[in-house]
Amino acid sequence: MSASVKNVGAFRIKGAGRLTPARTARFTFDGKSYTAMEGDTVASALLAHGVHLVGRSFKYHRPRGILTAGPEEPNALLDVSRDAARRQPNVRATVQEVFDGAKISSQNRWPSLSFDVGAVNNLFSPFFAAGFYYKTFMWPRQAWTKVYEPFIRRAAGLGVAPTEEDPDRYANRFAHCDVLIAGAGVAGLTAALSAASTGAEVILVDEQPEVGGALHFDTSTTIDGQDGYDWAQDTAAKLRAMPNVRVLTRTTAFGYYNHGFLGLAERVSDHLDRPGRDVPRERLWQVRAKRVIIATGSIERHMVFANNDRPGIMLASAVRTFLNHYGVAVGRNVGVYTAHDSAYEAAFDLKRAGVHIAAIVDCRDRPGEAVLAEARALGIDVLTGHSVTDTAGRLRIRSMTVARNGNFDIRKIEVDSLIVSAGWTPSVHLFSQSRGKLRWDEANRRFLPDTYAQDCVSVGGCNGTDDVAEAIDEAIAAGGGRVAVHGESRFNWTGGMIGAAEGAGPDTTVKAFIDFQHDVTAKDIRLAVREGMHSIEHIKRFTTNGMASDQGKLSNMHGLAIAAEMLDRPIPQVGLTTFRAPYTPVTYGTLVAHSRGELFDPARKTPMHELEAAEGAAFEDVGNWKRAWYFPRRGEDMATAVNRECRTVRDVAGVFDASTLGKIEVVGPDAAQFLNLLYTNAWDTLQPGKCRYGIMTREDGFIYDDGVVGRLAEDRFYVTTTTGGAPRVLHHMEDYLQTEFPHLRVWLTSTTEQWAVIAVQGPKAREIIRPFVEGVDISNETFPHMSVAECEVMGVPARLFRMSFTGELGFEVNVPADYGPTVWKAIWERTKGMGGCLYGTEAMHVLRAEKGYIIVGQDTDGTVTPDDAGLGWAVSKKKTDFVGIRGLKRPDLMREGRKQLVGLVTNRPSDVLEEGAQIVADPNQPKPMTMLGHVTSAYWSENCGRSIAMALVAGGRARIGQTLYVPMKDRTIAVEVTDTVFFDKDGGRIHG
Amino acid sequence: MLLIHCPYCEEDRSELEFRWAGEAHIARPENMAGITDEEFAEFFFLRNNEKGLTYERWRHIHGCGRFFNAARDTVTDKFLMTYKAGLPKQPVPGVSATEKAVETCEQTEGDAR
Amino acid sequence: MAELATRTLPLAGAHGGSAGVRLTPAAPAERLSLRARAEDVAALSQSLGLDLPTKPKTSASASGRTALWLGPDEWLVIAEGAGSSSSDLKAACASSGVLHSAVDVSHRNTAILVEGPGSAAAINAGCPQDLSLKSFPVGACTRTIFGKVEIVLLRTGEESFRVEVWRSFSDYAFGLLAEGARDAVL
Amino acid sequence: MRKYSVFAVAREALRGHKGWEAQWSSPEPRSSYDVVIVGGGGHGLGAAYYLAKEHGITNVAVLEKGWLGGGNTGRNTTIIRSNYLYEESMDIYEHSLKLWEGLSQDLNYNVMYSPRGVMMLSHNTHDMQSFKRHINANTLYGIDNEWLTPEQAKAYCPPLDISKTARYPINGAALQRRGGTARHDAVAWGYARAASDRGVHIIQNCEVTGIRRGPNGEVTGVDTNRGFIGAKKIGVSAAGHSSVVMEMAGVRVPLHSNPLQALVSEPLKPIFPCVVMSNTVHAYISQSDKGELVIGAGTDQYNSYSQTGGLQIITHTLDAICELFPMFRRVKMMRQWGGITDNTPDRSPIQGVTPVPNLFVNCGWGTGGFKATPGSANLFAHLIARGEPHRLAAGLTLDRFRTGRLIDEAAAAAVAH
Repeated sequence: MSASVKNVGAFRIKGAGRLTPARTARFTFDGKSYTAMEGDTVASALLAHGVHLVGRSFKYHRPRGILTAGPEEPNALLDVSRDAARRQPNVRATVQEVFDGAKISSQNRWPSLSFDVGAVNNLFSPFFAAGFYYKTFMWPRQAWTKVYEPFIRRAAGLGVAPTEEDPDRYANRFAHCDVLIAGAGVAGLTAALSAASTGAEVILVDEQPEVGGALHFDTSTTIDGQDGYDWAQDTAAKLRAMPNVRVLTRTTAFGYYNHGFLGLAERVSDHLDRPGRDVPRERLWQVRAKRVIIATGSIERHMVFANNDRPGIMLASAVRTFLNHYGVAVGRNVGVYTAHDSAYEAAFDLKRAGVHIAAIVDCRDRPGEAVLAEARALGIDVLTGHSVTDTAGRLRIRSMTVARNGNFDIRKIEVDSLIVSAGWTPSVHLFSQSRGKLRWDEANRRFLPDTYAQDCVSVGGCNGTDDVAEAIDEAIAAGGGRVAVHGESRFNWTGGMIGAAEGAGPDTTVKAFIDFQHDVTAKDIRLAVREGMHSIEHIKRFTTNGMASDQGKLSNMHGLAIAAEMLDRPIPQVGLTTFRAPYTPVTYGTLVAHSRGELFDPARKTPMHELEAAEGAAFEDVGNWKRAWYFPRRGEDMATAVNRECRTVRDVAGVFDASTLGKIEVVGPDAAQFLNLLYTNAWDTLQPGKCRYGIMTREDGFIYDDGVVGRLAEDRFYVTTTTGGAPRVLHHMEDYLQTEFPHLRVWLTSTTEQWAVIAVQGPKAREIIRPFVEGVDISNETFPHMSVAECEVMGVPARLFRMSFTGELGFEVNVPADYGPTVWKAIWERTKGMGGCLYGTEAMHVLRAEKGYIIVGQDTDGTVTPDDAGLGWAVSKKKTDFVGIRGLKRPDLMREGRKQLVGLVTNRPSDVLEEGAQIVADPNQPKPMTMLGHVTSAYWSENCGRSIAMALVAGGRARIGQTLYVPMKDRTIAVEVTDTVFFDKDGGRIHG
Repeated sequence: MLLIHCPYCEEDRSELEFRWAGEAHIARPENMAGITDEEFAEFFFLRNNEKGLTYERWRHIHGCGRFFNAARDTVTDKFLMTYKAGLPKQPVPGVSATEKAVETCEQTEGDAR
Repeated sequence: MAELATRTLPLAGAHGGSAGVRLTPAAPAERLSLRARAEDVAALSQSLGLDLPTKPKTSASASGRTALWLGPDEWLVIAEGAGSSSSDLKAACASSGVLHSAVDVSHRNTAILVEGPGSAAAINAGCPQDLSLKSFPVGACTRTIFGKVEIVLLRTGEESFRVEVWRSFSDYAFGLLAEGARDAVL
Repeated sequence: MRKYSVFAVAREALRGHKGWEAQWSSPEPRSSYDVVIVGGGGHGLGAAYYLAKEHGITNVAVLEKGWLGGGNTGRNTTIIRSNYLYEESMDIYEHSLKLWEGLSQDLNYNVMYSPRGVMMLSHNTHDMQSFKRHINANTLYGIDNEWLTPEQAKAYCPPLDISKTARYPINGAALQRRGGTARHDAVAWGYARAASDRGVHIIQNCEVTGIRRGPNGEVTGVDTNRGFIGAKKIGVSAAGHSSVVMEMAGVRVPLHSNPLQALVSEPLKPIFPCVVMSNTVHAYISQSDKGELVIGAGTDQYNSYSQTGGLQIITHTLDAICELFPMFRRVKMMRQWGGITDNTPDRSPIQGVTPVPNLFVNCGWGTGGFKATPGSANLFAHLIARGEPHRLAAGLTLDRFRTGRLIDEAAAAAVAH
């Protein structure tokens, strides 16, 4: 920013507002350059330069201006960018603070904002009544997708989505407090003072850059003898200095969820010229509050009359905010149309600032006495019992048409801006989100908090308490402390209306807008009712009223009143649509916060990961593990590498990283009994020092997991699970242990990550590991297949398994994980020296398939029993109970013709089937075909010199020897059904 | 995000630390192998799925690891009590399981009566 | 074979933090997952030379050993410093003569020391627990969630924590702590 | 019923749209009906329509406790596809898809069925095996579903990040081109209008509080907040509330009612041409005709009828969306909401007879009910009219939980939408 005096706008009023010209910022809007003052929003800066036209509406592409000064803004949605990657669509001009260098553009217009071709929609608007698209575009049948829908899609939408990856950072913080206060106006600040005085931990949040709420514009309120806004700043400073208070500005409490949980979105750096690298753009606060004080105030409503949407028509409170806070006059000749006293004060403020007030048109016969007297004193023309029935002006309001109520005599009054107010709607959004129940306040035509569903309380404007002194008392009580705050206002406002004003009633066809962004008019609501939409939810959905990005903050009450009138029912009987989170839109990035890139999901790596990477490993994702997939040498593609690895393992030996397999240590005197109940196999017969392959089913009898279980001692088992299954298997086991078999004396501990597991498989495996192992004789005689021993490997305590998932002589060396890298390096060096290789999961898959070993989750899904998988032998016939014993005996699980796991060989050995291919008996049958099953595993087997496959086939084992067919896109492959063992059928090698 | 009182940790903790574990007080049949198909379906599949007071199990999986029981209103999601696994079903003062549930706010607010 | 295996810590060489938070991988430690019934706690305490805590969220330390209450029958026992070994810990438990399960998890976990005025805030970037001194005083410990991983958290001082995490999750935990540390300078 | 057409709209445009009549009538309930359908969502309204149209049964009432389509019909993310794995599933979802293709014309109501393609991303070998199993089964069954390379997937959906450096890189995708979306409210309203036109009574704000039984155990009618309404047959199609309604007849069903959340972004110009789903990272997304990115989140873990869920479900989903489409991080969530899904143990629906004579049930559609609407409604009407299931729905019986003949779509895909 530069300190030199710049043109900060012709509409700045000298002496008005709280901004200082000390610092300014340059920005462009639709390519034109402007200067703003520090603290300006985009809206105030544009208005200061006399720019009202900022956007086009959604459906009719009508010119639109700035209606409000806050987050409820429906019109002024702009595209704001810092640079190409930092471009943000649909930004509220009334919220975004100007930063130096901001590039801002209007949206939803082509070729330009002032000349928008889409505005032709406005001419055809009679056709585009609510819900018209349900009634047409049906012929010809294909045309919806090909012609109409693309057209509608292009016309709809507002901003243009970013096309580059967002480089900004976002943060997340969990927080707790005794009292969370949403809103830092008079009520919220007072409640915070009160709560903080009790020593409670307090979090006070407000969506604006500074505290004060309505005090930004309301210059007639004094608190403790001070100007209201100044009091607010002093109070905030006092609160910030207290150790038990956290004040968060630019922070929106966007959602009030269950059990005192609120989501807050803090805009940390979007207002800064040059945000530091460590500063996040936005921060998500996830707060658990013991108690919540809602002090969100209320939102002013517009008047519903013909052509009430022209640029220059603005809410009274917004006009006052722009003048009293930003020092900007919204025009030079301003009219007022109101049903509420608040607009008078806007007129007073402008008048005192030297702006001409054309007239105050008040649809009421009796406005408040005090404002009427003041208007007279200031010499402002007041037309009570009159209404504005129309406006004129293409890109900005030029005149308003005024008539006495019930009278057809009209007169046009020239204006360049029009202030409107239909009164105030309490902001009950958070209260409603907390699932509190509202009641209808008939006297003031508004919904107010009634029954609370959580420990929270509403104070001030959002509770319908309009008087400042009463609001303060309410806030002090809500805070539970003892503080003295005295406030008073010059005027007590009266009035307000909801629904259509004079001249926009049911007998008219004018466009009187309710929902500006979605172009919903009063007559759209009436049409919906006429078409049988009698529920307010139906009316909302049919007209899309309140479904735009402002979520109906201005429109809901108007829509409801018009519907109620049409239905001839009292408003509370028509109901209110649900207030859904978020209160204002929240950036995805904020909700995602840290969970991106590396932190999106943990990438689990084994202790040997870096060493494997250095050996050129390609990795694959298995669950959230990264596993070495294959180890290509220079010039090798995947197939070549895998073939070499498969061959080498069987010819010499290979080293495989099996560390990811789940491991659970089961300890206690009843360990065997427990495993008896959890696995289909019997475990009491397993001797210490031995291991066994186990199958786990759920109660329904379907295979849940499998793995080798070793018995280290009478009371200690070492259970392995599948890589992906480890957490759920432990959870499943804990469930049974804690809740079904709590009498068993046994404990479970996950040791997956305690051990680095280095599998050495192949004829030379024993020779490779022998020099490293101490404390156990690993000869075939003393340490046969399926043995386990605790020993030392390279001087550290280890667990050695003699087991195999390849059908070869094999060992799995388990060492404490931190030792994994050095042990792996030593074993690999020796293996390499003997002509062996490293192999990855792909070769492991091929090698095990050559032996017909299943992979749970690949060769089984959740509908396969042990018998289906050819593992019936692993189901104990002697046990009287185990999890799954009954499920297995259900009729369909005992049925003939179930799908069974078999082998398949293609007639042409070089044809490798597709995993997932379907199998039929008759390939020439018409579709839909009868399918017998599918291919679960299929590989080129270098060792067999042909392709091999496993498949689940209906009645499969009885079909061995038969020819079946696998129809593919381009051809049909004939296959022969076989058993599942393709290599070393007698299984001698494993015992080598 | 729920706030759940763990009867073992004796503290309210975020739902993020817990895993829901189904309807409570469904005992696994002692003579599992001997029950009928109907009894098995009843045991394994059929659930009350109450609207209103429900008894359910949770596990403080990222805390003390314990399974425990809870009484909760499925309409408001309010916990009425939690208690340790193995204890019999605890009555909730002033609430009976058959009491008609309160309508959700969405239903009542959206009504066009 | 003369060659002896050496220990490689999963976070070897990791460094991070901010002006308000220092992140350091902890030195190697011996760890035991200890499980026992309430009636056997006294005997085990005696053998281990520290009072196994029986109150939720508390820990106890004596002569280089710290026992963290993780559940009503579960403790994480950490021994630091040269000369401590997991077999010592196991042997000590065994000498109690009472029923228990002692499983060596020295290498399953690794630890990150989080120190500085912003340490609690950094951890709250991913941990939903209330880490105010009132609710989580020095010595408090818990198993909890940190972003998308599970951790065991021990408050070692007013402004210092020890974060125990499974080794394959330690990169993630360190990374998220680093992010939290950057944001903890409020 | 006045026919909807472009000419009708033009005519009405010239006279201020004052000539439109109510889309469906709102009569007082009769004392009894041949068929009472409990639940005025798409499935219930559709069943009433097909009872009248295809089975000549017009003395039918649809009882809705709130407003039509106010349950899951109006709360879902409107994804339509039929590329399921098991024959029982393919039968019903493909039947449904075929009806979707002509539904606007059949109902004379534009339901905006938009076959823009549903693409399921594959991230690893397991996904690939599973998707190819689906594709091959679908192909042999006569259902379109094809495999795309990552490059082809990117060409079909340009915002997709197919870089190899992604946390879970994409190794391909399955695409059903006939899959797509439709306008959810229009489905309820279109069926209501067409059913009403054929004489069906549509009664809103009518909550069923009891089911009465006759001497032989058969149903005789329902108690409601508007009095007793007699019924020769009752069809229950109450989605998340199925357990509650069935309990009134003493029938327990294997259901869990869980919150399911969804969210939309602020409206954007067209950026996203199709529907994309990823089971591995748990996300699905499309863009509505209004320009909102429509994103489905996961179910909360616990049973609930609250129609609300936790923020963590939303953030978790957006993590995945932004990982797949990093350009969307600056897009904003505009609205989030929840529905109540009724989930069966095998994630396949239940449609069939019950132990109570003349009581029929249609439930358990879980997170996938919208796409099934026309097919389910059509077959449910057949079931009610004939007293036995249509061939295409024969496998969806309640009895499968006794026999163990499950249709385990859950086992085949982690997330079934």
